[in-house]
Amino acid sequence: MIETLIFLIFAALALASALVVVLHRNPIYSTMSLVVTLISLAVLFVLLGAPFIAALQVLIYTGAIVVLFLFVVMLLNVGREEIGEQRGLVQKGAAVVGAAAFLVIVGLTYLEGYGGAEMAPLDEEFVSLPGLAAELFGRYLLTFELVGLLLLVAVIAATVLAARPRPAVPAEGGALAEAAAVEPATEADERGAGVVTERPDGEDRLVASGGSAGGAG
Amino acid sequence: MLFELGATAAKLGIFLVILLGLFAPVMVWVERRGSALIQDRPGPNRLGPLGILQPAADALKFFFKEDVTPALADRPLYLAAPVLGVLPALTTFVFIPFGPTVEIDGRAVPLVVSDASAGVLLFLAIASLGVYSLILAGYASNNKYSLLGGLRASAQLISYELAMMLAVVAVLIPVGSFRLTEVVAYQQELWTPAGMWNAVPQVVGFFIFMVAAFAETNRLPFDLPEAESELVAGFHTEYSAMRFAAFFMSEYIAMTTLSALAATLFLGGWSLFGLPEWAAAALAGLVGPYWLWMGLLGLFVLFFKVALFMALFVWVRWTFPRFRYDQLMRLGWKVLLPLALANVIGVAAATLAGWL
Amino acid sequence: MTDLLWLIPLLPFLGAAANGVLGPRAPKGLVTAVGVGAPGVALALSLGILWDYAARLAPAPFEQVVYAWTAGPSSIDVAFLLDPLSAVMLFVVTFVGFWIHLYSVGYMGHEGGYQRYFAYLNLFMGAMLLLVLGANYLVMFVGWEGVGLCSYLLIGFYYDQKIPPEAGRKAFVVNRIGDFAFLIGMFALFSTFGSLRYTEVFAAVAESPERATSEYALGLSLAAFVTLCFFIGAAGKSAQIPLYVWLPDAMAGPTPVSALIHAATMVTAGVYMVVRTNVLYQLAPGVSLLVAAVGAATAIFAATIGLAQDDIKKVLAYSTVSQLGYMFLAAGLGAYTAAIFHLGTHAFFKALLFLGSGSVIHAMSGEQDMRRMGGLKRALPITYWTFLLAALAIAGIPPLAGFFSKDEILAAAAGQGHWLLYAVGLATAGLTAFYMFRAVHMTFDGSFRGTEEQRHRLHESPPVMTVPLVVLAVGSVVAGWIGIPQVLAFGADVNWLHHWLEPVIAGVGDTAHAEHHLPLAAEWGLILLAVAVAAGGILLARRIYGGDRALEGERRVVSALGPAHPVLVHKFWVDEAYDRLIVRPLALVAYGFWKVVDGWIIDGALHLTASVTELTGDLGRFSTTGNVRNYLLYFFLGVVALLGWIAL
Amino acid sequence: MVPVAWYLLLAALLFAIGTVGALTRRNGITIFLSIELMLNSVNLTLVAYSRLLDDRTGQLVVFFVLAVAAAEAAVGLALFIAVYRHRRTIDLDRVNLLRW
Repeated sequence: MIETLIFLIFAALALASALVVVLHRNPIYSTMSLVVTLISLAVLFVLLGAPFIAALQVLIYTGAIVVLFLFVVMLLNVGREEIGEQRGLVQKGAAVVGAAAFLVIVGLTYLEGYGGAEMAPLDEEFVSLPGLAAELFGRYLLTFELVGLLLLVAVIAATVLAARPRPAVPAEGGALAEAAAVEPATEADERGAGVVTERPDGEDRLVASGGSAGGAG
Repeated sequence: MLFELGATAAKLGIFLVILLGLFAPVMVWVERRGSALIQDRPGPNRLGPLGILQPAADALKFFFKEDVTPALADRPLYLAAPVLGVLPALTTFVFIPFGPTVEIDGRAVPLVVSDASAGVLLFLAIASLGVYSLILAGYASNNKYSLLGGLRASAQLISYELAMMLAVVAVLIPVGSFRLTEVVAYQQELWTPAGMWNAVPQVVGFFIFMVAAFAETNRLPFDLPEAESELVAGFHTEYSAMRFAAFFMSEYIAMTTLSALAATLFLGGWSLFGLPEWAAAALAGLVGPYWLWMGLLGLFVLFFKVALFMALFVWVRWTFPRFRYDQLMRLGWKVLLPLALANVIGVAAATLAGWL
Repeated sequence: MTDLLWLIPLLPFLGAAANGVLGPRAPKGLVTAVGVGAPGVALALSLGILWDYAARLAPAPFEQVVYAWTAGPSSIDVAFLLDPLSAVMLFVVTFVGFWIHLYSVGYMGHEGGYQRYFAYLNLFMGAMLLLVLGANYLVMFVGWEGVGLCSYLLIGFYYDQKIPPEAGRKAFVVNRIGDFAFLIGMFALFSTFGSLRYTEVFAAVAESPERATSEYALGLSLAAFVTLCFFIGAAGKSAQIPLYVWLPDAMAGPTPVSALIHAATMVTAGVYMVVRTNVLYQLAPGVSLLVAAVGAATAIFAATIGLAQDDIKKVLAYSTVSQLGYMFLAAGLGAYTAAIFHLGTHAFFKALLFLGSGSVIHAMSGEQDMRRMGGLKRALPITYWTFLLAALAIAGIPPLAGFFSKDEILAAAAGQGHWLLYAVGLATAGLTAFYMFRAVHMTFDGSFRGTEEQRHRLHESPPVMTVPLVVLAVGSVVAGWIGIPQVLAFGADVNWLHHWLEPVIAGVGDTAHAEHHLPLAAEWGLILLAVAVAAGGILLARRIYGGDRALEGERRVVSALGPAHPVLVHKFWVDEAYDRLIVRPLALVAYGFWKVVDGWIIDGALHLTASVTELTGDLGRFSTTGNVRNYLLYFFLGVVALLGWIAL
Repeated sequence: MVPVAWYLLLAALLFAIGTVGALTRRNGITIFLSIELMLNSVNLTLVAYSRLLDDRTGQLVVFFVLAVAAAEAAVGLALFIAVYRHRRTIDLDRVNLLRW
């Protein structure tokens, strides 16, 4: 009864915010409503007896990833999408049709598959974290390690990607760096590099680059 | 059913009252008197004895000040930001236990609002939402200083969250659970019969946690997001009146909750070597039910410890100079993080060895 | 010692590789050391091995598997076989080969491509040894092709001139025909016995001959079919009618090459192969007779052509062809021992003849036409005497090598009552003696007919060339003594070679041809007749060309022959006939295929597919707008379609 | 008690919405957000199934999905920064160097 209520509320919330994510022209709003979606999904996770996943969802997604998004949005000063030329109507139409088709197919499958399927009542053992941990570090240990490796690689890749191209000749590197520092955009990128790639040395120009970002904002 | 709801509501009420009605205002006063003390000046001493009424006056002032919204601000976000700051800070308190599980006419009632199995995680998760208030405030104000403040805040908070969480993990390893109640229970049996505080074996983690806590609450020496000498007032440059107050409050409440967490993780939370239980039993012998005494004493002990931390916050704020931004990042990434990792490994090893 | 067998073929290969890698800038000394050293060591090694092997009484075939080179279900090994037959061949090849290498040092000393030459020559040695020592037909075939390749390379050694490359190509193509037949024969063998190992195949045949005599294909028994194919292959390699045409042209190569490849060793590979396969040949009497007939025909045919050649090397070339004919005659008659015997002796004196002619050409600074020579005996005595010795040997004058072997062949022919073949052989012997001494006289007798500066450049060759001459001369004297027929030994059975080769030539079942001996008187008569014919030929040549009468003698011969002479000069126009009847039509057909099949059908198909692909690409590329979202859309729609297909 | 089908349908809906967003929006960030949305709908599906089948594997997969999403976000945003540095925009219609 209460559970159904909670489900309905947060499902509606998730859907609404998801729509906002997709439809809103201002990336900031999209991002924020994505946060709402994530949190309501986390609540649904709790309903489904996965509090740990829910916590992680909030912790990682809303706490870190989306913050990163916001950061980049501000960094690149991604304004509203200019309404401008209405090209790609075919694309839009095809996308909607395809999504609709997808919905129909999947929906039918689900309905005929689990139309009246009742879930077994939650048992303590299923919810308990130790069991989860046991499986995570038992059967899936290798996967776990691999994911760790993946993250490391990702960090390195991000550093390389977003780092400002190093001056060719180290000898006059200083001078070149200064020259680049004058240009606002590279400054912005440098900040981005600093944070996106979590690289300390990128940070020290935040103060210096106030002008550019402010002007952009 | 109703009983549980009632109990939960009651516990929630207690916290709201204490936090909003007691700590935030008192902290304002403490802050100002403390700063005065440290800087060897009287501080606010007119209103009431020792200017104890000063916070009320401040609150009044905030209420009646004009609430300005910049013309080019992103209005909805601008209005939402302060609220987003207060909410998580308030919410997190539901995971802090202030007493053991007691019997109220036959029903077992844990003296904690929510004893979720993933308590600590949820605490940190919700706490991590606080950053949005800063970012959005910085962005919505449409002001270069605010924006920079927001950016700095996001970077800083993300960076120090890692170190903080690792410190927490180190604490949780020997406990073997995410429930804060179990953390307290663990400390009650650690080593001595009367128990021992985690702060002793986990001194490194304790240190890391405290430093990170300073950064997470944007307090000096890590108040880069609002460094007045660089960014006017950082992310809340444009705010005024009650919204400004809301930022203030959220900062103090965040301090309080983090202090409570620190107390629970490292200083045994509500427990004090069995004294509260003993005293509660004794008092219950005289008058009133045991659970009431227990709750009160637990709250008292907990908030005593919290108060200690608050004092530390104040003391540090008015003692240390502000870091430079690169220094901040370097400290976070090149000192605290590796240290925390090493700490985790060490603690894990010690746990395997059976010392913890 | 015999375990080192595998080293013998390997060494020349290594030498070839070394010289090939060293490159043209390599110091001459080093090249010489490698190029001559490799076969030298191989010779020493093989001598040791042969000694070790021959020392055993009743030496059993020694087979050495180098590695299992699995082809198909039943493995075919790279294996070497040392049995009496391959032992003889091994000796001949390594011995003659080494001396010719040594000779080449002097002969090629002033030529370009010195190191290339030695690389090729070593390569040839390796391939030849592979051919000879191979323990199964496949290894033999590898060597077979290898020597073919080397022959091609060395014939076309002077690739900057016009004739040699064409000659090389001709040799290669003609050999192809034979090789093709050889391959077919191998396939037939393998499909029947599932193996190509001599021992296995022959054992299988020996224990159940009907398997080989039963009908196989084209109305031929298996033995007949295989042996026929093999003989065609042999004819290609050993220059028998109708595939002999390449050998005379092969003289375009350096003279030592002619000596080694086109006289001593490679061209005899066919004979070796036939003898090696004798078990099957004995089961195919028809084919054997054909072999004999073709051999005889080739012998006399080439001999007649040899009469009218003025190029000294051409003379030798045709004599080689006719001698090879002899060998096949012997093999066809089932006198395999005689064939091998003649092969060995011939290797010596023919190599010697070529080297001698090489020495002459060297001295005449490249002149090959005998009509411009003459009177060289004073200038190059060693060459003269050795050459003379060789000529006597090939003419069949006792007690030189050629006499014994040739006599044995003739005896076999007569012994089996093939009087026609015998007559042909005898006539050939006479012709051989005649044209050989024609060459001798035209070259060495009389007065010098060359130009002035040729005259005072005349010089005897350096020792490095003359020593091999002498050695080979000795060889061509004594080589025959290993096969002295019983008659001449007055009943003493000293025919060592026979006994030596007996295990290999073992007759199969009842078909083993009986060496029914003629009465002693008849044998003596035959021998004397042969010697008389040979002597007659020599004397006739002396009468005509002797002294200073070379040129007018020639004129008299021409007039005497009348219309026949141009026929001989133009070698019966065989080359022209082949060109008209085979080469041109083939070229025409090939041209047609090139234009029609290749140009239209194949290329057309390719172009069609290409253009279709291009068209689809041109149509499809409008979908690649470069906009990621479109790609994403395609992807998504595809996924949805797939999902629908799976789900509904 | 909520039937599992509802969760699944909700997930499907979210996925569809995310897809439409990813396919129709031009702003790189928004597209990225839509993709995150799709990821989350998948997460929901996984958790629902793990609940239905009483098998924690689903939750663990979600855990890994989270980690991968983090990595993806880091790299992707870095890419956007790089793109922005060169093209001065992250409007994907303007970043069409893949064309013929």
